[in-house]
Amino acid sequence: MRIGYYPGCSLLGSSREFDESTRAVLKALGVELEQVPDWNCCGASSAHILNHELSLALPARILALAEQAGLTEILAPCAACSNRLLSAQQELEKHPELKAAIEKAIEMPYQGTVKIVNILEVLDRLKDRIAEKVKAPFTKHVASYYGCLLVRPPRVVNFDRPEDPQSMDLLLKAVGATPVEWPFKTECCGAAFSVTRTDIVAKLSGKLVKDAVNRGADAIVVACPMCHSNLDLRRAEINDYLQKEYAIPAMFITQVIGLALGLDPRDLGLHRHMVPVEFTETAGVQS
Amino acid sequence: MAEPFEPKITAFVCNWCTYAGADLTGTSRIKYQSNVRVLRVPCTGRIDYMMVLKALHKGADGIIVSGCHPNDCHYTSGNYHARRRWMVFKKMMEVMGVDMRRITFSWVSAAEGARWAQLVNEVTDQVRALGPYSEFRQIVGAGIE
Amino acid sequence: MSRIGVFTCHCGENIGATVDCAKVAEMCKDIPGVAYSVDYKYMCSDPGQRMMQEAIKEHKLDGVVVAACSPRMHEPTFRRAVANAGVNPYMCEMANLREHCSWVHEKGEATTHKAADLIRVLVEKIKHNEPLFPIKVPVTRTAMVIGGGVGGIQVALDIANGGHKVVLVEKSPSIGGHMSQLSETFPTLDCSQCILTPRMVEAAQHPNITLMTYSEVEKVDGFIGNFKVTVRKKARKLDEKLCTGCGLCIQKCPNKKISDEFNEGLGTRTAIYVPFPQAVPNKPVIDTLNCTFYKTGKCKVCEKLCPTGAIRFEQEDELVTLDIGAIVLATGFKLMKTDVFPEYGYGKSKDIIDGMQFERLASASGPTSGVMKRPSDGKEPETVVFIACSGSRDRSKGVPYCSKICCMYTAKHAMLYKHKVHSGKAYVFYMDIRAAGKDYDEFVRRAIEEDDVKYIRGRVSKIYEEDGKLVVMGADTLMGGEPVEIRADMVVLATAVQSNEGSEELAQTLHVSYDTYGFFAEAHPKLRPVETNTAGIFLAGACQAPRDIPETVAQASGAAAKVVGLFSNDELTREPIVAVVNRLPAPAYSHCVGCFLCLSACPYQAIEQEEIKSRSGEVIKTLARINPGLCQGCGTCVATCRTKAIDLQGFSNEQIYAELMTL
Amino acid sequence: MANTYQLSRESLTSLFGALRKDGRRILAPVESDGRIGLGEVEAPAQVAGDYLQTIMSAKEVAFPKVERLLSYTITPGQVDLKDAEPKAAPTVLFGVRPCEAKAFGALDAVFNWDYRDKFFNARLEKLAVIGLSCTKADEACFCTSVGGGPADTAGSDILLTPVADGYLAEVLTEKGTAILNLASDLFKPGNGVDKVAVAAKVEAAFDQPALTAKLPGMFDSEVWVDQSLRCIGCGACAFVCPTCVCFDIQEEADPKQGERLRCWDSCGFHMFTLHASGHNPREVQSARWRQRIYHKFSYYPQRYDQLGCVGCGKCTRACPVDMNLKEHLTEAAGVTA
Amino acid sequence: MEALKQRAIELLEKGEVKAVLGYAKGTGQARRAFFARQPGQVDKLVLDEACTQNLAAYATKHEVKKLGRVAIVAPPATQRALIQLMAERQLRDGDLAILAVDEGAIKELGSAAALEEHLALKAQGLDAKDKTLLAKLDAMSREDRWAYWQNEFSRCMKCYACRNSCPMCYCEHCTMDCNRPQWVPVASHSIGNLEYHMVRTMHLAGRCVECGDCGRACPVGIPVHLLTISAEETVHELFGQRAGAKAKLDYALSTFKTDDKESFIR
Repeated sequence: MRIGYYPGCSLLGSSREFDESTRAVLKALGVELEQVPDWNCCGASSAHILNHELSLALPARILALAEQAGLTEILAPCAACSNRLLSAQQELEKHPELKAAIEKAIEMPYQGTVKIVNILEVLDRLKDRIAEKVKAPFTKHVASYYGCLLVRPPRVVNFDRPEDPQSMDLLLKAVGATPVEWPFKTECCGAAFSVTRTDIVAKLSGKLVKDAVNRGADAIVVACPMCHSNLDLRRAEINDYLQKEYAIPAMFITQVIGLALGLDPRDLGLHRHMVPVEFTETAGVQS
Repeated sequence: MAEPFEPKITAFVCNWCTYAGADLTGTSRIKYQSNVRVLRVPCTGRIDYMMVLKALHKGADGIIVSGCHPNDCHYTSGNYHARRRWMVFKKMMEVMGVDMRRITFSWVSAAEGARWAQLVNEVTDQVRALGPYSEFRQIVGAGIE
Repeated sequence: MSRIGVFTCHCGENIGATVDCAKVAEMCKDIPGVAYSVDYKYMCSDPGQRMMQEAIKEHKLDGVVVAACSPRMHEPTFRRAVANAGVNPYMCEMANLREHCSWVHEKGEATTHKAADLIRVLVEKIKHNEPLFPIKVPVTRTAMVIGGGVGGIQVALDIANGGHKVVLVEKSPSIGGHMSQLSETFPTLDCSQCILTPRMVEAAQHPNITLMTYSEVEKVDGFIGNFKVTVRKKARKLDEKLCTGCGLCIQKCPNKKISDEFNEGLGTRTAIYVPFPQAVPNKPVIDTLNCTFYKTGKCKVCEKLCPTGAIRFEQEDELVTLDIGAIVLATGFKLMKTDVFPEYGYGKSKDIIDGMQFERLASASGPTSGVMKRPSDGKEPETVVFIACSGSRDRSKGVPYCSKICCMYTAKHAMLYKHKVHSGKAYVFYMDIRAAGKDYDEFVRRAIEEDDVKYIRGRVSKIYEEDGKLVVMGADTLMGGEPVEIRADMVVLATAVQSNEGSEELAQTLHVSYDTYGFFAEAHPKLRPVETNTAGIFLAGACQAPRDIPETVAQASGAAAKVVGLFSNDELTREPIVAVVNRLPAPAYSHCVGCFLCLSACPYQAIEQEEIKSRSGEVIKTLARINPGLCQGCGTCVATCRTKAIDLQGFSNEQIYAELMTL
Repeated sequence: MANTYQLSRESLTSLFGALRKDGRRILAPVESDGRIGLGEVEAPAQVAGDYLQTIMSAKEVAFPKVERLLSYTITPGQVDLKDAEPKAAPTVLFGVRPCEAKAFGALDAVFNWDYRDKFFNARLEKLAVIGLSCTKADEACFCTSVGGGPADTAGSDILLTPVADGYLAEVLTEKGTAILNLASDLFKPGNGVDKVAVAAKVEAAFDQPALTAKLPGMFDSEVWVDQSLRCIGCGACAFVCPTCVCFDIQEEADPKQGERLRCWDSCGFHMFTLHASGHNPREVQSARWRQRIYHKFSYYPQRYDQLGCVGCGKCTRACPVDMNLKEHLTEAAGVTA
Repeated sequence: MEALKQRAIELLEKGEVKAVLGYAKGTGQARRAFFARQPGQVDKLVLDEACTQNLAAYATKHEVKKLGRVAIVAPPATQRALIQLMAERQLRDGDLAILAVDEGAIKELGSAAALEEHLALKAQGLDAKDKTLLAKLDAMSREDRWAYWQNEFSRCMKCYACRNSCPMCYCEHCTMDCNRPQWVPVASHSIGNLEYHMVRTMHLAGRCVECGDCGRACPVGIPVHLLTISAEETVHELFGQRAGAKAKLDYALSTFKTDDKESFIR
């Protein structure tokens, strides 16, 4: 199996471990990734609020490049990236006149034929292979955290169900974990305020962390770099806000699967986390 | 100099919406061109496509088929059946090469008196601009020794 | 050769000022078949009509074209005038010179010519008109009302009081419907059962009403005035004549832990039971799915104890066929379940309940005797959140329509709660408050202003349980979308009103239309709201769309008036503008080939199957037949028929063809 | 009066030129999308090359599928009736097969039986037939079984038979002589070629006189039922047939005007004999199929002293369900009464 | 083939059918419909590429019905026609023994349900030649298309071979035979031919099983099957319904959806 790959900016910066673990796990599962050549920013956090044409042109260029490279399908592990790519693709399909304008702007033809998939979709296809290859079952209680962008808006992403999604839970079960019943699967972590309003992040993400721990989770598993940085990078602020010391790690789904497949934690970038990924008796427990 | 061309327009309308709408045009004293001849039937569901073909056969340059808006049919669903029939009929006529600019399908309700006048005027002007439907008229009487 | 008279009306200046009527009358004389043509100032005036009648007699006219105003205006007038002159009224047609000509065109040659054209078309049509006669259909003066809720009871009482027999069919063991489950009713807060029970009793005792409870309609044949309805009387396992309703069997039934439907699962009942103490009839039924005897073959405690020996374990369902003249559907609604909302935890929490469950909690006859106790642990809830529009006006998960009654009952619930728990806090999340109705908005204002119910305009995005509380997360859109979080003890979802269980199947049995949501379709949304498009079948209440009690009752009386009107004649007279399948001598019998492609084209289910049999009874041919009692004359079947076997009287193929040939 | 000449292939061009100069249109088999039909030509090059037969027969030249008989207009108090005048242009039918040329005799028998049909005769009078002998035949052909042959002269005014580098031309009638006189220099003296040797070989399949003789006794034979079970009752056979003459009279009118048309009809249609009462004397397809055979092979000889079939096989080729006339006649001829 | 013959002999010998309707050798390379009425005639049956006629057209014929129960050799298009005839109540379930032929294999289908199930597994595709012609027509300007059909129809003589060969044209009294009023002129002049083909097309829209027999039947080679096929395809595209799929009537032109999508009604 060979698939196009669009890492996006976060996976080269703050979430290098997502990129590393994705590559490592997919390699272990026999999937070859072919990076989209000369890719650019998808415009995720700001373009669509500031300049409509730009917010279409940026993803269109990526998709056009993928078309030129002969790719029929690309994996965008970052939930924000895949969301943007999908939104732009659908809008251009609906409005041919926009498509013509955008083609002019990006100076290349754009057909809109490339299928965009997120990491859960890819892993889901490989579920049987994953289950076969599990060496060290991840026998922990986990809270699967999907965040806002993976499953919403449903008309755009058309993936899993918008309330109480299941795909990640099922994957985690496949590697031996026990997902906890958790009402916050798609609650907002405060993503966009990660830098500007850490107080809001502390409040929103704090709620997530606290409830995950209360429900007996040993780890929060994510599939979005923004979610991860809020839950991990901003843990100090969260703990300050909650006046607790929550040590529950936030892990990427690819890292969890990587561990279950017996990959080297370093190859999965586990050492890069702010909240150490340790599962001692007290790891998840507040102190 | 020849007489200026005045198109012959035949309209098939349902009794409850478009015919009543055209009545309202009258009571509102809204003027429109007099080329149209209206044929009243109970419902668009009654409008057999044969009627449209016969109107063309008899030299109509333009045809209007009109009835109640969807969901407003006096008979609940006659217009829905008519709509399907027209959808297929239109495609068939296109395949045959008939000039479909000459056949106008429309919904005009009993409250849309002004709309009826506008429709008739638009169709009349459009067909006048297209000229007589000579392509069709030519085949009438052809093929006889 | 036809002898047609053409009568051109000036309508004063209305036609005369624009159309040269004298010239038109002159032109019409030249049309072959026209025996007489004249113009007159006011054709519809008495002298006008008299002149016409005299001309008919004098010139022996057999057809009349009145060139005047719209047939939608005066066709009945002139048809009557023609009939009085001894000519069949359907031999009269009207050319619309006023609305379609003089009022919409400028004065001139072209307009006068158009007027003559309009007449010419109808002269040719009339040559193909045939005398038509009103259709008479006999009427059986017994009505059937399906559904014994407040709507059905009202219909039955109104018809019965009008002097006609009524059969009231109810599928559950007692009449009363949802209204009997309600605690109090908005906007007066009077006790629901107190106002309903007398009506139930009245219905049961009315000499003109036959109650058939625990019964369901199985099959409907026939047509308006002449239905044959087969009803399945489900076995109560009890001889109703012997049972006195003493209730001993119920007291002694050992199987007491069965979830109680009447209490919406909040209480329990026995295997032999009456749904509620005021049930009418007050005769129990045995729930064979839960009865120990039917499960194990042992027990029969009730049989042993019954003082009158009324228990009949061997009793079977019974099929009864009745002759019925009109049917009224009053089958009511159901509420959407709480388990369809993932964001509210699929209703897994016992303390997230629906509106009907709240009614039972608040009802003095309910499982808590009207004391506010939450279902999970029986504690008095200190904070209750009510969520309106749960599933209503929700395109993605629920139904797109407004359920209409929730705004009002939510206000009522919040009020009732506050009356019972004075220190409690009540919050209502709403989208809009739709309180249109007499004293309705005042009622909602009272809840807000006097009973201090907190109304928050916004949706609830999530409910989760935490530390024995239900955390309700929502937004207050009037505060700029500020997130709101309420820690509640109980949440009441005003779930959407939906069409009742089995309504689509029932609609198919009765051949009435229904909408996408399973509500029965009225014949016309504005002008015929209590009729279906199947003649002789009427609608009342929430089976047509969400309705509250007063609307249901009003509609019920409306439907009853329709039935009583129908029953006021021995025969039903109908316009002969109906479709007819042609009949021919043997061996063809008809041009109909029996493909029945017309069947689904008929909006009125008027097309039936007719078998032509030989003398020995062998079926030679199967044809379509159009029931003139049901046909409304739209002509959709006519256009569908490939062999032109079906034709529409009054708008026949020959008539329309003749008109077209004149154009 | 047959005079035999030699006509070179090249001289046809000149002959066509002379005919056209004389004001005659030339109709000949032409090809369009693989279909051979009669069409107007100016030069021999336009004539289809290697054809067996046209799909339709030549009868439409004298008996078109739709022709106007009369028309009228209605004005107040008056009907103006106008007889139609047949459009009969001087025409040369070039290259038709001997079977079809012969068929004009069968048409003539009907149209001039008890009434001289103005329309048919007007067209026939202006028509000259230059036939072309067959050098090949197919399974449908059976001219030799019905008294004809691949080089039969009946019905042709001139019959051409292809020989080495041109044609053997037999000038058979006055009309033929008139054509010869238009370009007499093209017609070289004949050299006595045996045309039978070059003509197609068509074996006689059945004994037609014997069949004709026994038909009156076979009316109720099962053979008609068996044969016609697969007949779908269309009119293809009758309409392509060079001798079928049945027609229907149709009136097309509106309140102002009308016209009366003569249209081809077919005895194969169930409506053909349907009475207004609903009774149909030929209710089943077998009766209609039998009628077709009897008309051509029994009633025609009785009435006109000739057959109503020339064995061209067009009906067999046109039939959508492969009703092979030769085969069915052979079968009928073999039935022991 | 041998299996077919064997089964045919069995059916006839056991008296389960009065005839086996299949194909036999005809004139030259042609194949024709053949009714094997005795076991001894079964040997005449053939089955090959040249067997194209849709034998379902015979299923509604009086003469054939009178024979008694018949077994019918049915390639896919014939199967579709048979099921559509059942939907239109011209055949009853079980009236015929259906010997379904698919790529040479024979399968006897006893009931409408079995036929439905069998057909559901088959993809229905158009002939490559027809596809090309349809595309050609589609690409023409409207005027050219008009001219194309007018030229083709000028050959038409209303022999009704297209109608009579069609399994769905079973009406005893066809619209063409209606004379009160005479909607379509009897005469085979230009307008008469045009209206005939328009009406035939409309009558088969939603009912055409796309066997192409009408086109094959035309003695003058007018591709009339393209008309009904394109109408049927239109119906399928617009409403998702297909003729010859279900034994229960689902006629696109006598049903509707309230949200049927069109863009031309003003």
